[in-house]
Amino acid sequence: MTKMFVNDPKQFVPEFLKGIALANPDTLTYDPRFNLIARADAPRNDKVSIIQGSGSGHEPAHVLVVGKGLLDAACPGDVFSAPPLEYVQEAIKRVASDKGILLIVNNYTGDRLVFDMAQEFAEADGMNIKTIMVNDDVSVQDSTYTVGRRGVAGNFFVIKAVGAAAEEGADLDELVRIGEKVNSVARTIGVGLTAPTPPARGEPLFDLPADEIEVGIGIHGEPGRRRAKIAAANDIVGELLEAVVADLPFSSGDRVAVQVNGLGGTPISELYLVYGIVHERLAELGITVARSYVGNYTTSLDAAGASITLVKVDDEIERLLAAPAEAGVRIF
Amino acid sequence: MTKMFVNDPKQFVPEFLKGIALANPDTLTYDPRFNLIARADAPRNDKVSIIQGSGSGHEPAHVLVVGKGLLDAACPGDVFSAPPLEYVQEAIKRVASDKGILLIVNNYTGDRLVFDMAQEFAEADGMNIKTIMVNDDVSVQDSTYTVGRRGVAGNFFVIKAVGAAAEEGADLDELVRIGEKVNSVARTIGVGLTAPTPPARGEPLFDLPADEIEVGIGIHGEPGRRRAKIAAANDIVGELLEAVVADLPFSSGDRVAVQVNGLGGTPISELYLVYGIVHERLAELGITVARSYVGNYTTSLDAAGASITLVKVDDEIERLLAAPAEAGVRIF
Amino acid sequence: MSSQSFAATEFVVRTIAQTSCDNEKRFGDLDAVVGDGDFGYSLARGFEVILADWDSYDRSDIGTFLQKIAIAITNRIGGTSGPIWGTAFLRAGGKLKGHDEISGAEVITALRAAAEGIQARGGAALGDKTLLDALVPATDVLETKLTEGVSAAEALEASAIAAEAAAEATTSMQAMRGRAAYTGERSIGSVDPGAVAVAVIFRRLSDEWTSR
Amino acid sequence: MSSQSFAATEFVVRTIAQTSCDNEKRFGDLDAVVGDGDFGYSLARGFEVILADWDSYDRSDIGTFLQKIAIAITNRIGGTSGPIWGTAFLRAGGKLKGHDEISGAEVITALRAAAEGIQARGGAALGDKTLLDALVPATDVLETKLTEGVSAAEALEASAIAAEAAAEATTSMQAMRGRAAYTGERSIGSVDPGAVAVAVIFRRLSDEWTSR
Ligand SMILES: Nc1ncnc2c1ncn2[C@@H]1O[C@H](COP(=O)(O)OP(=O)(O)O)[C@@H](O)[C@H]1O
Ligand SMILES: Nc1ncnc2c1ncn2[C@@H]1O[C@H](COP(=O)(O)OP(=O)(O)O)[C@@H](O)[C@H]1O
Ligand SMILES: [Mg+2]
Ligand SMILES: [Mg+2]
Ligand SMILES: [Mg+2]
Ligand SMILES: [Mg+2]
Repeated sequence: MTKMFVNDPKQFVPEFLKGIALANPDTLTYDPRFNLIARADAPRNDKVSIIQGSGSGHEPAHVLVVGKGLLDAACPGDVFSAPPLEYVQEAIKRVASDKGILLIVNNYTGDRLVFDMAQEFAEADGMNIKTIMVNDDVSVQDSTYTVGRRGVAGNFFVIKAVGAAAEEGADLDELVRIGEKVNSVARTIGVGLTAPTPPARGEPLFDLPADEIEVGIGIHGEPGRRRAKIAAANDIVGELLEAVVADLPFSSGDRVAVQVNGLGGTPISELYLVYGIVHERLAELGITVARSYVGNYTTSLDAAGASITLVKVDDEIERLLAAPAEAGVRIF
Repeated sequence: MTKMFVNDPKQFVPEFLKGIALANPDTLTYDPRFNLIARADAPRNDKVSIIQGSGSGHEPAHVLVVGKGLLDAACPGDVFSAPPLEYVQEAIKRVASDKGILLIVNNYTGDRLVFDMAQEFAEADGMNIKTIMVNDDVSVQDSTYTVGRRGVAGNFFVIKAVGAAAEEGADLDELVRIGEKVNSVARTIGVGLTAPTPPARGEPLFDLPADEIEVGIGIHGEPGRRRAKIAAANDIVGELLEAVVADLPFSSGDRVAVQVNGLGGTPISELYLVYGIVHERLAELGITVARSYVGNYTTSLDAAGASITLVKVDDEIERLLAAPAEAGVRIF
Repeated sequence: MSSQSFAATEFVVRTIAQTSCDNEKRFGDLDAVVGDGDFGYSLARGFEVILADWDSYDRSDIGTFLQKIAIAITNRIGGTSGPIWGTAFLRAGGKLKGHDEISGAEVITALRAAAEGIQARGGAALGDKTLLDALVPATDVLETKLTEGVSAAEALEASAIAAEAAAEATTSMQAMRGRAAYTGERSIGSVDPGAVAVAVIFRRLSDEWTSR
Repeated sequence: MSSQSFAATEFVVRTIAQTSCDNEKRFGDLDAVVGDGDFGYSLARGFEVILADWDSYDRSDIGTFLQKIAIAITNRIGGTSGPIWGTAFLRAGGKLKGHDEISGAEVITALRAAAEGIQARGGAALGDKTLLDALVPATDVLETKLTEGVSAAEALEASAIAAEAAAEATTSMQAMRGRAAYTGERSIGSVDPGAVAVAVIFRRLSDEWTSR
């Protein structure tokens, strides 16, 4: 038996979704047939509705960021699997707004295929629907691959910015512009210290020896750039930050939003230790932190590890990131 | 080498505290000589200042709940160790307010002794200073022990309630009354699925076989009521909830605040699954959830596991819990 | 609706479903090497519904039957495999609409349509290290054998052997599509789970064909 | 300030500090059994400061020296041990204020004051499974031996043996104080870390006394 809180592993996702619904009775609705969590006040015809699909196992992404100024609905698939077509079609139906529908999709084949199909069907139904692809992971050098980069923790910033703009009444094209802009200046890389254990699998997804880490790991435990020996935090963070900074590139004078995201099994104390290193290195490079985020945002089940995201902000992005928001993931 | 983000293990606490300070430059101050995190606007002479000590390794408790409507200062010791006397004395000096000082102490010998000494010295200095002891853990049946119950996750509710009241201008006696009232109706029990690994130790604090759990574990990995075989979430949660409900006891018609607290290594998806079970069982008992909290509040480093806290609320407590608050641990 | 061909079609679909359910762990393990480990789980969750609701699918004709199966699995299988396998069944069914009987040539047409559907949906070419790299060679051999006029059993056995060899041969390919592609050269050295699934299915079809 | 007694006092303090630093892992492991595993870390972090700043402590007289040490460790040792060990040094120093020389009887007075201070601070009685259960028997034997008029070395060896036996004997006690008390009957069967630390210190004092 796996060491986790689970009953029937196949019911893991529906059971935790039920918990989320019970904990947020006034603000969220839940349709267990389609893993569908939606804002209780959606759809509003004065506002574009925003949907994120993706697999489960990344909580609080994305079911817990349904709320005011964020998503209108999320319809996750099983653990680490894009949702089946039906779920996406139901989500679209549930929050269909006269102002349009925006799909935010992390760039994975499964998600792309299913959201493409759903969009085609919705357009055939006469809906005003568009998609933003998120692909912020610098771990994978896309020149060698035909599938492009993966979408990882950067999706938080896309959601937060377009969510805020949608709340202000921006139209669908404007949201696409904003979302694509944020994605274009967001860069992330992760590192795995341990492998995630999917409930239905009951064992870690892969073997990571006691003294090795996976640099550039994906949020589904996909391999990254290289296996490395565990090293001091300063060295690990140095390598990650270099990869992120060099990619855009970020340079002296830039203002950035920084996220140190935990993969699920790493305590927040360690994440702040990482943040301290990131902050000081950025200062050395002349890069100013405009806003910081430290905690579990886009996780990989119980994996120990972290990712670092930098987003180059301008006045517009900074304003949208600072706008108020409310969601199922909350503290007080 | 331990698989975690750490440089010199002895510098683990100061390094993550530095990260917290760098991430909250406008609202927090940090004095590295005494592990001292304080509100930038403290002390305010129109408000009692509130200090929580305790060891490190429980983050976000307590350094990340320094902020508006919560604590004025926290001065944690090393991992799992009460702070040395000097740290507490400095914290008192740093936030000394004309309206008085309130110490919130979790009931452990180390914390008691050092805060007792600090209070004695402060009183000798003519300060108006009082202490609230938190002892919400039902795991330890106190009749057989002379040391009383442990203080665990229930401290969040004491801090939140007195923090809100202090912000409204309540005087020291009133805060003591409120804090003791909240503590008297708060009950918690935890379960450990894995043991925490202190950075300076580099290995788990104790051996927990792959198929065993520790029912009633303390937040420093102290043994609880019994070792049990890992079981379905429904069964584990059933046992925990029964222990908590029977202790006060909570009964039909009660309104409660519920916290499902992660010990650090358990993903929030599992915590919501646990919450779903708790919510439904309480409903069966005729107990209504007035407010729910799901996430990592009082952790035990990277231990997998959770605790369940119930607080019987009346109008006063409910109002204070709902009051606005801001702290280093935040999402947006 | 109780023709020879219909019974054979039901046998094929049922065997695909049963094989997918029986190999959940194996397919998942393969996907964990350079993927995310859910391939076995996804297929099994989709095809267990097919087995559970077996009698409920519209059997007006073979094409309709396959398309109902297509809709059911697309609605249930998450990840890449939902659209990919769903499209394959949908396109194969499209070629057999109105049919109560199917010839060997029509089987090949249906299989070609399935492969083309997969290609259109996912953009993969042969050699990109996907299930196509087993499905297409197996279809090729089946066509050759049926054209030669050997028995169905013999043709199926030849195509199963071809599928197995082709699946094994994906080991040396670098993944250019799907999640495995993110690992670049690190994807070389392990088999493609989708291709193995196709080979395992062909193997079982051949093994159980005569005793069906 | 360079009397025989002062040198002996310095030897004792330094040995306590060195022993605490050398046994960080061992004491931590003992504390992990029914405690929180930090006992070794806490002592070592406090006493390493004593070693590092060794020359800086006010040596006006033996009592003052011990009290400066007391303040330093109280300021550095976290957990229960900070107040407990700090109080012990503070109270022992209190009995030796102004002294440049100390008799055997005065050593016993100082040790009794330390034990009483620990008792007053932490509320533990003998038999509650704390460091008192090694410190008090060791002091008793030391007193008896010194009263009998044996050499300091001989008396110290006898008290080390007594401390070791007493520490071992805490195994069968149920913890009534400190974190271990939360485990109730589960605390029976393992030694008390604090008592072991006292025994290890007495052992080392005896072993190194003549060659100091
Ligand atoms: N673009 C594609 N076209 C066709 N088949 C693909 C494609 N991408 C992946 N596959 C097949 O799908 C299999 C993995 O399926 P699955 O685990 O469901 O995908 P994922 O978890 O990556 O969404 C691969 O082994 C491969 O055979
Ligand atoms: N109330 C007490 N009085 C005297 N000694 C105590 C008391 N409680 C604990 N101790 C001693 O302290 C030791 C543990 O010290 P330490 O690990 O620093 O405490 P903790 O981590 O529980 O705060 C115990 O082994 C015991 O000898
Ligand atoms: Mg997947
Ligand atoms: Mg301690
Ligand atoms: Mg997969
Ligand atoms: Mg201890």
